[in-house]
Amino acid sequence: MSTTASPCGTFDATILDRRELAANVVLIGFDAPALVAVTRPGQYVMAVPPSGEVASTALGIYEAQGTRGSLLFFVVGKRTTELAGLRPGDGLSLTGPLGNGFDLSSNPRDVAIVAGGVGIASVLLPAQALLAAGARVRLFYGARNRELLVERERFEREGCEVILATDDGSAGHRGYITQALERAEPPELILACGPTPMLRAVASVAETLGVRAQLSLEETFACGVGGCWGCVVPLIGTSAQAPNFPPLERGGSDVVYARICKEGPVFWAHELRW
Amino acid sequence: MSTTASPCGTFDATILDRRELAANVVLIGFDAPALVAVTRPGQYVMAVPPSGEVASTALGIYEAQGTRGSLLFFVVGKRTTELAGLRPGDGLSLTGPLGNGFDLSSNPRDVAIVAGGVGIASVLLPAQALLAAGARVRLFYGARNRELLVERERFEREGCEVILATDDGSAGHRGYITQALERAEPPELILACGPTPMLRAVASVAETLGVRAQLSLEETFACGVGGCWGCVVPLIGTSAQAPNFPPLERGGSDVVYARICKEGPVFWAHELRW
Amino acid sequence: MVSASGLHDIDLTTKIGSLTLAYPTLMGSGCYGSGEEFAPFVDLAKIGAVVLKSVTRHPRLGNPTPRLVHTPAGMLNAIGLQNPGIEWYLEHDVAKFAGRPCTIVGSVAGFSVDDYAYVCELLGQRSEIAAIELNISCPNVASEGETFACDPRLTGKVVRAAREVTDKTLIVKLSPNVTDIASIAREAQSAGADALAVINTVRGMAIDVETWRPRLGNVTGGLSGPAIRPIAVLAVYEVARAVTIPIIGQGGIETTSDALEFFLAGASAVSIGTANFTDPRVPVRIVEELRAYLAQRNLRSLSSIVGRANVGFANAQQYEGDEG
Amino acid sequence: MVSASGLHDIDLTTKIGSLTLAYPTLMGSGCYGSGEEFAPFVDLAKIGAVVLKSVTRHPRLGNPTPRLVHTPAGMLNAIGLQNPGIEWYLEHDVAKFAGRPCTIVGSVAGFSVDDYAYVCELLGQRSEIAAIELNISCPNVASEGETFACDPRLTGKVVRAAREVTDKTLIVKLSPNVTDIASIAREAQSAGADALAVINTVRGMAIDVETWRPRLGNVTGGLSGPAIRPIAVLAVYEVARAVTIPIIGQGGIETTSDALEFFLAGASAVSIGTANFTDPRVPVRIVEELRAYLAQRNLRSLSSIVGRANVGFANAQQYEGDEG
Ligand SMILES: Cc1cc2nc3c(=O)[nH]c(=O)nc-3n(C[C@H](O)[C@H](O)[C@H](O)COP(=O)(O)OP(=O)(O)OC[C@H]3O[C@@H](n4cnc5c(N)ncnc54)[C@H](O)[C@@H]3O)c2cc1C
Ligand SMILES: Cc1cc2nc3c(=O)[nH]c(=O)nc-3n(C[C@H](O)[C@H](O)[C@H](O)COP(=O)(O)OP(=O)(O)OC[C@H]3O[C@@H](n4cnc5c(N)ncnc54)[C@H](O)[C@@H]3O)c2cc1C
Ligand SMILES: Cc1cc2nc3c(=O)[nH]c(=O)nc-3n(C[C@H](O)[C@H](O)[C@H](O)COP(=O)(O)O)c2cc1C
Ligand SMILES: Cc1cc2nc3c(=O)[nH]c(=O)nc-3n(C[C@H](O)[C@H](O)[C@H](O)COP(=O)(O)O)c2cc1C
Ligand code: FES
Ligand code: FES
Repeated sequence: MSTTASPCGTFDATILDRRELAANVVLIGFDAPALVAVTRPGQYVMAVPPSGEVASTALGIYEAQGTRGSLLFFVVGKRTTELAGLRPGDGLSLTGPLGNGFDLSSNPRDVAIVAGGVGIASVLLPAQALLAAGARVRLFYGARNRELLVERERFEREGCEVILATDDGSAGHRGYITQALERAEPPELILACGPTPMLRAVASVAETLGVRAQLSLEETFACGVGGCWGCVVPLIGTSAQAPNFPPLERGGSDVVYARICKEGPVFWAHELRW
Repeated sequence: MSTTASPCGTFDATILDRRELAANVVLIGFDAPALVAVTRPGQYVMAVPPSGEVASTALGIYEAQGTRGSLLFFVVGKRTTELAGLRPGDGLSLTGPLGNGFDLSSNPRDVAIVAGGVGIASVLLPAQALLAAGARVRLFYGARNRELLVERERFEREGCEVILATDDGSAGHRGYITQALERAEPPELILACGPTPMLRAVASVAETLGVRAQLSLEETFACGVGGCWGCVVPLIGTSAQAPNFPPLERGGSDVVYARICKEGPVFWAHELRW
Repeated sequence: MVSASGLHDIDLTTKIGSLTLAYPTLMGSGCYGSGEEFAPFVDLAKIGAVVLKSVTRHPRLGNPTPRLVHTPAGMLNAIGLQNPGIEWYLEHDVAKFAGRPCTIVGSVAGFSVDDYAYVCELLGQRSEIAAIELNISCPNVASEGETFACDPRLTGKVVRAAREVTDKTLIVKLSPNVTDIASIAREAQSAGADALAVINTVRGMAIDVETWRPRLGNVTGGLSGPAIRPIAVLAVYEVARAVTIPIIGQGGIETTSDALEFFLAGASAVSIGTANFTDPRVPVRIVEELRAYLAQRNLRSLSSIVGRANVGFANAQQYEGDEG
Repeated sequence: MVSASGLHDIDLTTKIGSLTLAYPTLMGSGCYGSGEEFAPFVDLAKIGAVVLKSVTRHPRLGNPTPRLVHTPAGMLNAIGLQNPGIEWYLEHDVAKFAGRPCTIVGSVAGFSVDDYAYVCELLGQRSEIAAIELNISCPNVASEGETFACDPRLTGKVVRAAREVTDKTLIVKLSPNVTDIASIAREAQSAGADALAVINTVRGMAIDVETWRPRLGNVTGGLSGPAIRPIAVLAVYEVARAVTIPIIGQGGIETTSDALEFFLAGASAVSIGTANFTDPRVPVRIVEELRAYLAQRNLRSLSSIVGRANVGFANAQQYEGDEG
């Protein structure tokens, strides 16, 4: 994907604001001018939970405007619980911006963004960039229930067409958001972020539709900067996204593991060896 | 020491109030009627830090009046840091009251209470009980500096004569509080709580003066209820305070380990095998 | 789905040798003193068994203080088997359980095969005792860190000697401080163990950087608590593949989810040690939550999940690693 | 008291074989990738040495995912030595350090004595490489958990083979997953090791109780982070009493106080692994704080505290424990 290295570093951000968007879904705004200035759509940060006693955690950069950035996250375990305890005025150590981000260089005119659950946190910036460039942007947004479809009005206000789906039918289609995508008018490009099963489904819909798709993958991270090889995904061995590594032969097929944190988190669906 | 078992249990207390008495010295009041009602002077609780991720910690019961009890503690590590984060309305699991407490059954008329640093947390209740019984109570109170002599006015208001000492001379005698004790008119009984070196000095002053002393000891606790044998102190083998245990012979001397949490935390100085 | 009213039809009993435990959670040796200290806080009848503090032939003072140090997500202890010796123990600590509605396991430690046999024989004669656990793995007493559980030959010897003197259910407690725990486990089984307790504490040390002294009077100690849970889960998993007798899993269990890891790895029951210091009701709470877990999955017995961890590659579609 | 301006007179250099490290903190193997990834966050010239990710003779894909799991105060990893093989490694990962002002240690892993010797010989010829670390203790690749570092005889063999093909400083990395680490350490020293790295990760496992699957693609993994610090401190302490060559201590070091525990236990230098994932500046910060610590105590060199833990009973007046 996009290969220009962005100037990243470790920043002491200050919390500006905090909102609970739903039960256990938190949005925190922070001040970190140098970080925000260089953030590209689809990049993320490694955030150090306040106690410093648990590992740092990867979070997408939701907003990046002026000197303010924000994080939108689900409280699921120790680290996100600690981060959810942050209040305006508190400090927060952030390393980033990290990762490649979405590749919008083809200047696409009609884009489908597919977000599942917390995947919404990584797709506001690409949506804004595409809209600013005059593209049509449809947001296909799925969650377990209506409550968890946080920030959907925000995307409408930005100018997206928003298509919803919920597991329980409490908003939009009942079922998977990829079913809605399948039935919709094919876009020129798909960008997707969400749980792995959803991304697999997006990849297969994209293949059926003959549309190229960029998927933002998730995995447990340790370092977030490519140092531990803990977060890999298998690519086809000839992938243009493969890191410097001699292709290996095995069982007649050709595969290479790329680091989601470094070569990703965004990969072309057709290059994944899923 | 006092042997009557008190009815103890685990209680879900509610924080009522919180004050910072000095930098890193915190007083939290809690509501726990059943616990407070049966607390005797010199007893303590095991408090579970809010995250539940670190071990529980032993804290003396500072005040116990009506349904309100309080804890006065120094923030020195993980657990006390977590406890210091409690705010009015928060819940707190407390097990207690634990330990024997001071033995005031001899109805002493002239008592010296010696408190070093955080030792102050365990001596308000005995001071109040003695004063209520009409005894003269002198508080010998030492700390590193004036700032850390928290609650000294409180003891004056209760009716204690307060003699101070600080390491840096910023209040009272410059030097150890036991030097002040040594030079004072001998009391009938000494009660002491504070760091181990201070307690050793109290024991030796008491011996010189020919006065009996009760020392409230400190050690790292795990269980706090006598189950792990982690918190022992060696007593002379014939000690009346020894737990059920056959005296052991070794090197011609006779010793037995007692559990500070269970047989103590208060021991007669002359029975310690220091 | 089992109805809520059916929760109590779920079979949580566990057979350990000739003993049937009503509940699969035990209170670990050394973490419950003489069994009495926690009685004000938890109903001992609702616990599978209370394993008493290890007893030796002769009284022992134990180690000098400090005996405890808190460490990240755990603690080190070096109690050094302080105990009143078997004679006093039988008269006081064992006798007091006569006729009480709780299951008591005696724990035996020693310094020679003879000592173990002597103490086991005496304990084995007591009706208050439902089973005997051989603690051949206490890390806090031997001079060079060597214990019986570190040597398959010694393990075999001591287990055979204990087996000869008692018909009571015999549990052998293994040490994680070995290169190959499975070989020790096999030896214990073939020497006559009815069950294995896996694991005792992991050897460790902490130093006070102000005084330059070890933070334990005994210099070294045994690490327990959540920090060692992954080590313990693996030990249970490896032992389960090596033997056919039941395993009592332990090491860092605090929650029902933790206990489930041990059951899935191959334990038939679990012991709670360090977690009781924060909350002695943990073993009872786990029993209740286990019922709910099984009910949700339409399972009628705990035994249906024992050893069921699926070790096929987590992601079967995926390319496998290339080691041999 | 050393004046603040005298802080830089304090000698923090450490000799490891023929190599003199300017600073006593290293970046641990496998936690810094090819050494390059952390360059934006920390000045590599201010670190004693960067130990590169272990390399093998042939390229390796490594283990299936997931490869990481967070555990209490630590993490399990099972990377499985993913690496491009020595050929590509020399051309790319080693060559890029030519002329750069930082000290680079190569790490070698293998599956046979020949493999180790082959890779060591090639690495040993490169001027970019200041020393070679033999990783004979990776827990994530061997079938039965057996690695070279679990057997004194195999340890001796592989170290001798490496020693024959290179004059570079040779560091041998030991495993804590053994009954007696001191005997392995002695064997490594007599086979020609210049220094020992103590310890690699502790074997462990975690199970997902929803899916019943191991949480690592490789089923088992290596535990690192603060959870294992007491285990690592003890290993260093025991190894220091068994050998005369320098020790590079590691396992759960996050702060200067943690590092000091290792120095006092007998380490001449320390490696930081997992802690770098939270903050890569840890090794540099420890160096600064070590200076202040030594200055406060009027000590002019780090070496004056190495191995100085006072193991007399913590409380000398006190009655001693009664074990043999
Ligand atoms: C590039 C990238 C970007 C990301 N961006 C975002 C974002 O913008 N917003 C966001 O909310 N998240 C995001 N994530 C995910 C986020 O990093 C994780 O949710 C977070 O790290 C969880 O940390 P935790 O300590 O709170 O939870 P953990 O304790 O690590 O738990 C994580 C998950 O594992 C489960 N789990 C934990 N323990 C167990 C167990 N014993 N058995 C079974 N399951 C268990 C939990 O239920 C939870 O679902 C991103 C991840 C990546 C890789
Ligand atoms: C019966 C009893 C009653 C007590 N009552 C009170 C009371 O009323 N108020 C009160 O404030 N305290 C009281 N204490 C003491 C209190 O229990 C401890 O201060 C508390 O447990 C500390 O817990 P922590 O986790 O905050 O600190 P910890 O992290 O356990 O640290 C405790 C001490 O060890 C030191 N320490 C920690 N780690 C290291 C290291 N690596 N190297 C060197 N030193 C280290 C710390 O600096 C600190 O001084 C009492 C203790 C007992 C036994
Ligand atoms: C303070 C303490 C004392 C212990 N004493 C004994 C003992 O006497 N005999 C024994 O077999 N195990 C003893 N153990 C080990 C525990 O029974 C248990 O096997 C171990 O701590 C691991 O479990 P945990 O992490 O739940 O504590 C002791 C553990 C602790 C923490
Ligand atoms: C993700 C990860 C990968 C590792 N890879 C290697 C490796 O390739 N070679 C090696 O010798 N050690 C490897 N280690 C072990 C570390 O170098 C270190 O010895 C161990 O993690 C203990 O230190 P720590 O607790 O500071 O991480 C790895 C550790 C981690 C966490
Ligand atoms: S998280 Fe370390 S390489 Fe990706
Ligand atoms: S702390 Fe457990 S016996 Fe005292």
